[in-house]
Amino acid sequence: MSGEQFLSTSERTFVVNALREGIRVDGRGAYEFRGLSIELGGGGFGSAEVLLGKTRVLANVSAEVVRPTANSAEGFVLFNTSFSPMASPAFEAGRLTEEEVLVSRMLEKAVRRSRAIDTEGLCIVAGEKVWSIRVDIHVLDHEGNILDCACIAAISALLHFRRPDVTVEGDQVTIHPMDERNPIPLSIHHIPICISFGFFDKGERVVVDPTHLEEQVQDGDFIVVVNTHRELCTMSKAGGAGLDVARIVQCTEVAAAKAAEVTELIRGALTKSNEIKK
Amino acid sequence: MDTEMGEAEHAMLHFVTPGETVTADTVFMRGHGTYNDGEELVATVAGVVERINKLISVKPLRARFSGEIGDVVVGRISEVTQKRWRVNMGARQDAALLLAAVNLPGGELRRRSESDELQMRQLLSEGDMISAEIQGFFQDGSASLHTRSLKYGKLRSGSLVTVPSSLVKRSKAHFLHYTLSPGLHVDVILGMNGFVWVSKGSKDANKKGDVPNSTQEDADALYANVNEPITNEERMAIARVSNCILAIAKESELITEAFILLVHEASLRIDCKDIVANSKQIIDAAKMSY
Amino acid sequence: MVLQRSDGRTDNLQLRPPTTTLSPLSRADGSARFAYGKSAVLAAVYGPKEVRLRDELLDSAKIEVLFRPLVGLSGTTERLYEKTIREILESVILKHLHPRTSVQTFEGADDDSSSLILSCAINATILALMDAGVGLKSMVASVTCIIDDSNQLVLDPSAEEIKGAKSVHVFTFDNVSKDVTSCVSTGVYTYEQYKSVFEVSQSACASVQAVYRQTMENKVGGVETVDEE
Amino acid sequence: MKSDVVSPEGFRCDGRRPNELRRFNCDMGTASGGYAGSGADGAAYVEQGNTRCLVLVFGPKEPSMRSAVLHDRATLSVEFNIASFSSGERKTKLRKDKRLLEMASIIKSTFESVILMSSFPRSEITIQIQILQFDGGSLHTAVNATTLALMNAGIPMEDYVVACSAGFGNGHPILDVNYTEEGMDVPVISLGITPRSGKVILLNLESRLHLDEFEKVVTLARDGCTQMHEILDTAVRSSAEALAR
Amino acid sequence: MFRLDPDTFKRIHPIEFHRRFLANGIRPDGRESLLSWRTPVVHTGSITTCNGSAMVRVGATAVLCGIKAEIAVPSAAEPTRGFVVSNVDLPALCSSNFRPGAPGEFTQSISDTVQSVVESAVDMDGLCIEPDRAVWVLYADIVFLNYEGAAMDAALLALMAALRNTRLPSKTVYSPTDGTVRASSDLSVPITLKHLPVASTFGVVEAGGGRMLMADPTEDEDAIVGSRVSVVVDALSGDLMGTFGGHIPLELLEQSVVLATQRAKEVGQIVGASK
Repeated sequence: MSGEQFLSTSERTFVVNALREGIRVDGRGAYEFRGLSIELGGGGFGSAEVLLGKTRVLANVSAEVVRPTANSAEGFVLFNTSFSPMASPAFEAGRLTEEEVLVSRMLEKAVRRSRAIDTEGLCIVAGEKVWSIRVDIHVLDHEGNILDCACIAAISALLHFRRPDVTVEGDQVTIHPMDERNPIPLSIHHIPICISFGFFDKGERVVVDPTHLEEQVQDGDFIVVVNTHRELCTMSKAGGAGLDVARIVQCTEVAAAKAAEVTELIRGALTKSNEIKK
Repeated sequence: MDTEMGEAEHAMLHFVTPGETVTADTVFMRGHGTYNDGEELVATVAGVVERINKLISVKPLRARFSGEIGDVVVGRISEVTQKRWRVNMGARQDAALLLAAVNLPGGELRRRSESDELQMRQLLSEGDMISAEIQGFFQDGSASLHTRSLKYGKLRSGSLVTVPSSLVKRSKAHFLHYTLSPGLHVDVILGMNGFVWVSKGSKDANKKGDVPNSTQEDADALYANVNEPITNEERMAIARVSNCILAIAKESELITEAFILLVHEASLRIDCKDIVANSKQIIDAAKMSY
Repeated sequence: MVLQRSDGRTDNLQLRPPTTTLSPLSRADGSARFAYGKSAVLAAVYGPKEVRLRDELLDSAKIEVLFRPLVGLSGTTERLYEKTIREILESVILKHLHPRTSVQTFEGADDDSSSLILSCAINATILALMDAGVGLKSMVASVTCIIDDSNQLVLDPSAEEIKGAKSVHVFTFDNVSKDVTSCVSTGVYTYEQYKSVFEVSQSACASVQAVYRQTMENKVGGVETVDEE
Repeated sequence: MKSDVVSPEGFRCDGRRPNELRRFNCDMGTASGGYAGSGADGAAYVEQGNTRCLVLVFGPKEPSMRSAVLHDRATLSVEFNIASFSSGERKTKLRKDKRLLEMASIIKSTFESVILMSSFPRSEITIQIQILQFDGGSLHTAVNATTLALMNAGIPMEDYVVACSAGFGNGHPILDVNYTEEGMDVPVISLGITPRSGKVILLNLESRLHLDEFEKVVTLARDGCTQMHEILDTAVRSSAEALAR
Repeated sequence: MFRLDPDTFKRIHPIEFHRRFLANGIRPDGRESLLSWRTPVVHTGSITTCNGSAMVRVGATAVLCGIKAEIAVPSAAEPTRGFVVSNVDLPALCSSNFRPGAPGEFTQSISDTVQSVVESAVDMDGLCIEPDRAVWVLYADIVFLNYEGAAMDAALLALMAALRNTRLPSKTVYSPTDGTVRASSDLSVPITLKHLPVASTFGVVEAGGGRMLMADPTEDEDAIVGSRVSVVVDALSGDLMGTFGGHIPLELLEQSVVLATQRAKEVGQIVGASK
């Protein structure tokens, strides 16, 4: 049968025992991310391919003019995740897995519910025409921690995205092609960064950015979405090993520090891609 | 805790809820409904602590039927597979009734052949009701049944009533026979799983139960699908007994041979269809006459 | 008059050198990215591997193709792409060598959703199959041509050029039998135009096949090639 | 002008103090009411303020789908529904609403780590949750109701899961946030703990909360959970007494 | 000697059954050459609840197309362009090879090719009522009642015949105040068709050591058909309007285009005779 393979007991204990000695199977420290590479604009504005270790996620942002819901002056931000069977034999085409639901909901909460994007700024004519921003997320390679990788890809793509300029004269709405007028970036209030923790040994050991192997062994996860203003945007833990409140508070602090590091990397990638454009 | 617990202490119920420490004494053994957290024995269900010697268990007030070897159960065939029937008896898994564990028509001491496997559906098919006894358990915890006695087998001429299994206590008599008035008989099979079969009674109570030297005709008749002729009077009697059992269950009283009869008497002044709605009144009246 | 195409090419029959990346993915048995200009496709191959019971074929491998667009959900166009690619693969993979197994290929468009993407997808898939070491009868390669509004034949058009085209042709050729492995043409065109399209496509495909070869040789890498002797 | 979440006198819009829970009411075994016929093995109905929730538990029973069978433990399936009439505006339910799927998945993984799943190999436990009236805090109400329903069904669990929410509005941490307050942009943490170990097993935050306030809010939610445990335990015992008599 | 009756033989050895026909250059359904066609029969206007309809039979294949006109808002990018939305359905009742439920790959790809052809055949700007506000959208549902091959050919034929049969209200008034369109109750104005595309499907078969074309293969004949090519030709101008095909030698592809052009003229006359 296709699908995910089970792990043997000895593999599990190997991972856990190594952690007890303070060593991760890939040699990282507990609070260390895998190598992060952010490639922006491979396919024009608003595309970001992010490689977190070997986990690879492609995010693409597109925009179209649509009619808003009844008399609203807000635009739309839509997320679409696709867990391609390309990424792992465990993903089956056309079936919405629980994992996919959780990842797409987390992204929506991290970016949309935390109001990272100014949706009012997407309005062209109130009640008539607004921009609908669509973020398509493609998981291409699954080596663990899809969520963090997808979140970085989504937010990087949104930061990189430019929409065509629009002028409104009376009833007349003109959308200017990109070569005619400089396109406009989205107005983004803050940069939410998602940090996933994996717990082992009944919650005694914790790591960030778990690999696929670690994800299969872990006793539960804890996801923190935080920005550089030290604002918690979303948190999620469901089941798994129980944690003390003190441990949770400690994790949020670690997450805030990690988020600052990741934000720096995203900004670096943005600057670099802007320089190439010039 | 004293191992010699007095009668009075027994009567006092020790009620615990999940996560509550039952005892911190390490001499006790862990039974159903508990787990060990370090030295402590902790409850996993909301229920009453039971102790048999050093074995401590917590019995939940309500739970799915889990059964023990020797229990009489009533169940419904849910699937016919090779060499076995699967029987839904309201437990956490369907039970299995092996072809080898039933009496076959044509004499008991016959070899089971492949043609018997092909004809299983002619004996018992999906939806048929049976009474049976739990013979044992498989590795995964599902029960194995047998019907190798003429008192077990296919059920006919009556209807099914289901009640919480906790209301049926293990006793000597699960095949009950009531003579409600001269010539009016009703049989009740009280399955330990809470499935109760109420049917037209046999005229002679002695005929039920284990009949020695069973004849071949009896064995053939075992799997017939035809109801006996039933009079309207008998139908009403079956309905009344069924409703009485439901009324007892509604009031969470134990369902026993004697109590069914008492409730039946108490119900006589009430229209059959109103029995369940007036359960409290009837049960109270029945208890009075206890 | 010097012709200037929107991306700077000076000849209508000029093929942009395709960019290829071999095995970018870690989980798949084989993977490749193939791009004409900004139109790129990533393909992954799993197999031959255990097949689902209901898909089992007694005498050959089951071939499954899944195409996902960059933006939005897949619809009827993606089904047509899947069918086209699957039919190509069924004629090209030595599927009778692997009965009762399945070969799955997944294509994801990386950019752009014009017809050009079908050519990229076919080429990326063939490269990914080679990367996965799946036995093939021959190498097939695909190119796209258009007849533009001034009835000029344009090879390997950009997305803008396709928008204004009178007709669009996607041709796939086999390098052994020189047969057409697949053709998908839309729009309105004459028989003469059609004939010129497949002549141009055939020779262009040969140069794509040369790119395949180069890509695979690079994979072998380090090992010095035989041209020393 | 936005009104304050907590007034200068220290009251909230529904008259509660910041650290006060809403009125709690529950009934165990609603659906089966002690007599047979309804098929559910356990049931609980819970009211927390105006949020009302009904939970039915089925099983452990023969799995409805062959593919769902696990050879070493039970499978747990959770269905989470919000009635279309439950809030002010009628909403037609989307069949595959991701929010509902997410809720179901959160509750599933929470209880999977508490129920002794390995005691029931090859069988299935189904939890059906219906929010009948919605006034904020549907997640924690659903978790509390599910705990009661599972106990009512006699399914063994290591411990209670008790849940409570806490938010932060104009400088005050507030307990058990209602719908009006949720609408006032109050960030809300839903917290679930297992009271025996005191550890957090469920945590959910959906709107922005500054890290400096986090500890205060989470501590309040934890206290709320402890209160909730006493309330639930009392409820379980009194309903058991009623049954034992 | 043991003999099989023809039906049993076909069932047990489908490939050998058809190969023997092939060797003699005749077809199981009575056609006398590999390159002969089943003549289509076209009836139009049989469904009165539609703006246009057509029923087409090709041998045992029967397909029905109904067209309903509705008013919609044009896309912001092309404010004067109307829509034709075609959908091909091969339900389970038309052949045992199709399963109930969501349309499969074959059905969807036929749908897509038919749609791409019809887009260039209909004058979309002729469907405009009021620029940027209201246009006609023609919903064309193509349903197979029985299937014996020639899916693409029959579906496109039914669609084009139904489009020729389609009539729209003669007067339409757009009211800018409330954004509604009032239309007269008569249905008298035909829609403008720029082309009359006719699809011809060929199978590629191996016979006598070489490969050759087999025109209009039936579903049964799929057993020996290696790959297929459909050529769409405009019956009015003789221009090509699409080719969709699999593995085929170059010379056979050229031959198929020539044959399809001839056939398009014949079929065009049949469609032209319908109203």
